[in-house]
Amino acid sequence: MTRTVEFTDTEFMIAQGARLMEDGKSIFVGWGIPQIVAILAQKLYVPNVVQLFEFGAVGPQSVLPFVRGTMGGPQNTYRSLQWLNMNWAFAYSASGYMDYGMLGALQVDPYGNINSTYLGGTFEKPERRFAGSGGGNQVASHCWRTIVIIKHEGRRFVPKVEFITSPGYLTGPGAREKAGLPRDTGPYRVVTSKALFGFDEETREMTLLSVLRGMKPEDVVKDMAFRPRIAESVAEIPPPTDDELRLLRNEIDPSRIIIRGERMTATA
Amino acid sequence: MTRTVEFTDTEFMIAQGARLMEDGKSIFVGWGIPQIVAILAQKLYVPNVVQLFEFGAVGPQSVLPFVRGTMGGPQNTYRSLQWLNMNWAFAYSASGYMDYGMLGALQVDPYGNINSTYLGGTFEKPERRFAGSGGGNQVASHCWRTIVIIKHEGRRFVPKVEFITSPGYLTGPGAREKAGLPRDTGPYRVVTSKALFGFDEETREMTLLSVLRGMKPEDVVKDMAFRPRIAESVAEIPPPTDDELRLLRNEIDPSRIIIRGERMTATA
Amino acid sequence: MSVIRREGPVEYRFEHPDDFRAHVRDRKSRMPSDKICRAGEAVSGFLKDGDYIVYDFSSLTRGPQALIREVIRQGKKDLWIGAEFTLHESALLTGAGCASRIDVGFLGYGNYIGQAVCDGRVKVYEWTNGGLALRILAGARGVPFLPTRDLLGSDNLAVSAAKVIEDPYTGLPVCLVPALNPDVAFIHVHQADPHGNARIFGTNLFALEAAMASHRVIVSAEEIIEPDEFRKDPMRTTIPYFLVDAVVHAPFGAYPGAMPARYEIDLEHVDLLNGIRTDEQMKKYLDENIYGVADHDDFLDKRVGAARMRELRRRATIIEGYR
Amino acid sequence: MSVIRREGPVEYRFEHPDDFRAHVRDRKSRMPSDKICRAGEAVSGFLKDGDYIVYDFSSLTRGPQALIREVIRQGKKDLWIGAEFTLHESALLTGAGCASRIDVGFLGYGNYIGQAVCDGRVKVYEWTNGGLALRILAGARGVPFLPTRDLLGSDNLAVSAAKVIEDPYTGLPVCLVPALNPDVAFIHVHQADPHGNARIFGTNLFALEAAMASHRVIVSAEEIIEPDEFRKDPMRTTIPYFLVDAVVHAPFGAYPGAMPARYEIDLEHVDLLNGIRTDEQMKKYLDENIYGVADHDDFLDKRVGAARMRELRRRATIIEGYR
Repeated sequence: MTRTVEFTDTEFMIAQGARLMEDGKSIFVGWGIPQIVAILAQKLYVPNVVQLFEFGAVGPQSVLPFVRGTMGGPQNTYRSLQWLNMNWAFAYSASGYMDYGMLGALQVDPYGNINSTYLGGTFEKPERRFAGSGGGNQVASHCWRTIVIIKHEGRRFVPKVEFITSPGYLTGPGAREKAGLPRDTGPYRVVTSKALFGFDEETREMTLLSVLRGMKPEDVVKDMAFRPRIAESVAEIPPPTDDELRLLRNEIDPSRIIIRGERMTATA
Repeated sequence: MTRTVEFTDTEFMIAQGARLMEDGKSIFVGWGIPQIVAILAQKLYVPNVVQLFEFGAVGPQSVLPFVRGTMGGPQNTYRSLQWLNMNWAFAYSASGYMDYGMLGALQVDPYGNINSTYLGGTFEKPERRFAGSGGGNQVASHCWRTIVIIKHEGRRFVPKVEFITSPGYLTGPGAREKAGLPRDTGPYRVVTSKALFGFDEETREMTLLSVLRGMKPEDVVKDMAFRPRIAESVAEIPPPTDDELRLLRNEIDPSRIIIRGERMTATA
Repeated sequence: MSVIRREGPVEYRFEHPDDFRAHVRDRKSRMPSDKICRAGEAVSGFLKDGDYIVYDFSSLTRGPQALIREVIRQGKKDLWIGAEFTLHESALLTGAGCASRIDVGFLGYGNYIGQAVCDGRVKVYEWTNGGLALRILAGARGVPFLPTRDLLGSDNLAVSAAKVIEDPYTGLPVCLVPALNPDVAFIHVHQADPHGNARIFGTNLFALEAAMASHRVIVSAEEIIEPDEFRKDPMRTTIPYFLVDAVVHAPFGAYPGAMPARYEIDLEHVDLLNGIRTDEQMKKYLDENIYGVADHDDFLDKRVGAARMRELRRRATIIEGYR
Repeated sequence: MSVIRREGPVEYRFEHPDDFRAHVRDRKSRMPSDKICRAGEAVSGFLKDGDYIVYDFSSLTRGPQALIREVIRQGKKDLWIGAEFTLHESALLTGAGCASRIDVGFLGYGNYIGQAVCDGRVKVYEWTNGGLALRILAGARGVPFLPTRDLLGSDNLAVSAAKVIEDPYTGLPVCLVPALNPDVAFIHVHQADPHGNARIFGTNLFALEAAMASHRVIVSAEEIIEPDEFRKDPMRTTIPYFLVDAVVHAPFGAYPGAMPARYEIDLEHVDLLNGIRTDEQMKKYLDENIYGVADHDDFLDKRVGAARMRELRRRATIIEGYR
């Protein structure tokens, strides 16, 4: 018996991000949505995930409800394995201990390069200025697999980002290695509020892997400012499960400030 | 009324080392005799001296009696301001926070270069092998003023050390700077069991500054394998004071394992 | 070996390590002395127009907010901010006309600072959080640079003074960042003694590094304790006294941010900050909260109040791990 | 910029940082599991002939002496020792025919090891304590080298693989030391849990650096505690579990050295070690204390004894600062 689930695009994005996590692996968690993804994943799927925050919290297990804004407070760094500082945090990632990194983005391009610095104009005289790298550049450089998590808005997917804040595959195959970045690293998935993308093993181009159940690949790519590759067989992603939604709505973000968004429906 | 004091050459060396300390300054303390010097100085003359041990004890105030051998035990690192590790210890000295460094030596040459690695033969095939640098190279490189403390045995004073373990003025004026060592650093004093040497401001050559009361400059230099410069006016150094001897013999080294040595006398 | 990429044509703060060493030798004292003073004295005595400043953590967590408000109150000019996380600090310092350059880091929050950058009212250079932390570590270690394998390939390289060289061991391109020796570091701590020994509980960004690397260090502390306490527990010392120039007793010194295990963030006040979009709103905030009060105590009395402080303290229920 | 001085014609252990990273990805697990084993299993499982080993601290203070005796008991061959302070460890490992190369450091004590170097029975390379600590930090930070302003001008340069380059920021000659990623690190700690989380009280040489930089890490611990204890007090964690491969419960594991705040050094036994000058004396020591006992427990029973252990514990009266 099928039934229809209602959820927001943000809830879907978080839920499918959480499902990508592997138990007993480590993840360098960016500020904001990635924190929620990691918490949801840890509670439901990967109890032994090791989170790392850039200011030196190793292995935190955040308390609920989630406290927004600061990552450094006692709630978000609760029950860490170790409290250090920023240079140590980046030592963990630089020497290969971080399996995954997860970052938000303002813009992303077919090679998974991330812009989170500015839009329009020039660096010196931008039209709109944003937060910039923070530790995102280090996360995208050092972690084995970087996951970008981003609202599915066509204008965020551009043929070439205006500024490479955090490196994807740069100009294509071999470019990371040529630049001196650690071997075998790079973007792994782009999680959006409608779909999931990977990167072609050979060309390193962004490739549509799966879409929310009920959507067609064309629904997903039509608004994007570049046309991604599309996998031979595009899978469907189930909508958020009852457990995911319950946890997100009742325990993680009861005030629904983070998980609000565009209303969506899909068949459970 | 004069009286004659009896003491060992080691006691004299330690006492005059202690008198060189300045209150409210910092000193990077080498293993062994420099520890005793620093303790004596702190107890008698410079209560606010900040000692640093290379494995990361900042500002220790050792308990008495002195415990030989290990610098890292609770007795020697007692009441430190801060406990860190080796990379931090050398960060303090490299960035200029260490006013003095004090080191023992196997051999020293006219430019204050220290050999503590081997004697005779070659590095690969030495006739006698010793401990080597430890952190001595860092101490002699980073500290503003390095004090060498060494038994006054002629064969230890050589025209050219067989191996520069810890740098003095290398080949003379300007050589440290040319090698890239921090500006305005270098050997400051050589404390021996008979005399005190400095370094000529211009030529950077070792210069006899003062001798134990009752000795003549010639008594001191005659056995040395190079002839040091001699200051225009060579001062006399009083023998160990009652306080120095009492503290050394009764409190610091009651078993007299460290302070034993050749018997000497001088007029108090 | 060769230089693969020189730095972009950008300004950067750099000091020859020998010059910084000479400052440490001549101007920093290893003699313990009473360094307690009011925030006003600390800022007027140790910060001057044109200085480069850094601080540890952010306006949301253990940031030196009382000291930053004092900088604004004194109308310092032309500051260059090394801003790892600059959440509201840069917005306030820029809005008040104190800051002209910012090295980032993370340039959050809110629209005011973003607009100021677009308007060219403040210049921004990109180093990233990791790059800035590494620059400060280099400054603390007395070396002119430190190497890293990030920044490479990204556009941050062109708008920073990082260089790329060929590593002489592997031939790999490696990024070098220059040492940073700020003029002044502001560090808010849980406990300090009058000499400047200081303890932070929880994580920190680069508290010890920044204290070692900076010409002058102002510590503000929730609590002042006896010097002897530090010698009884040397593993808990974050910063030893001889790195510190001034100690300011500033309870609620991180307000409106949280002080872990002491008081929680005041989200209402933070929302007030987040809401600043125009110069008028900025002026109103500064007038009410900074210019219109005499000092930090007066701010606490007039703009926070005992009931709110009590409530924020009450909310800080997690003390596990913070000793 | 140019290379001013290439390294001397000496062997040095170096691994491309990408190769070490691949090892960390593939062979180190972030999944917590029970890693408790006997010293014998840890050494046979994680150390092989020809390996490069490091350890934290010395035979006099918190050295991993039980593990080192086990290495000797198993007759490992051709080890290369990275020896910051090598007091009696190198002498024993050399005398037992386990070690062929030593990077120092401080090559104390006693005549045996000095004579072995003169006889060419073991090769020594000079890095100095600061140089070795920096190499391990480079290994932990995932960079191929780190810069320093020492070693310059000294003869250590010619007998190490340090290089001198022209700093691209100042033009100064700066020394570079290559990263060190040992095969195995031995670290003796006050407390560990079965997963490998570990606490050291007091100073350490480079415990965290060595654990991060090494392919395999064997922790021996005075006490085994619950994993949850670490999460209650994250500031006290020296090493997190995912750096560690094996956990050995070894009370008196630092014997005959001291374990700060737990037991004092056994000077009589240390004098026994100091007295070893000949191969006959070495053989006698090894036979009696290592080959002639089954394991660490047997050693404690037969060569130390309860009365002596009680006495050594009694002498450890200073606990202030060690928590």
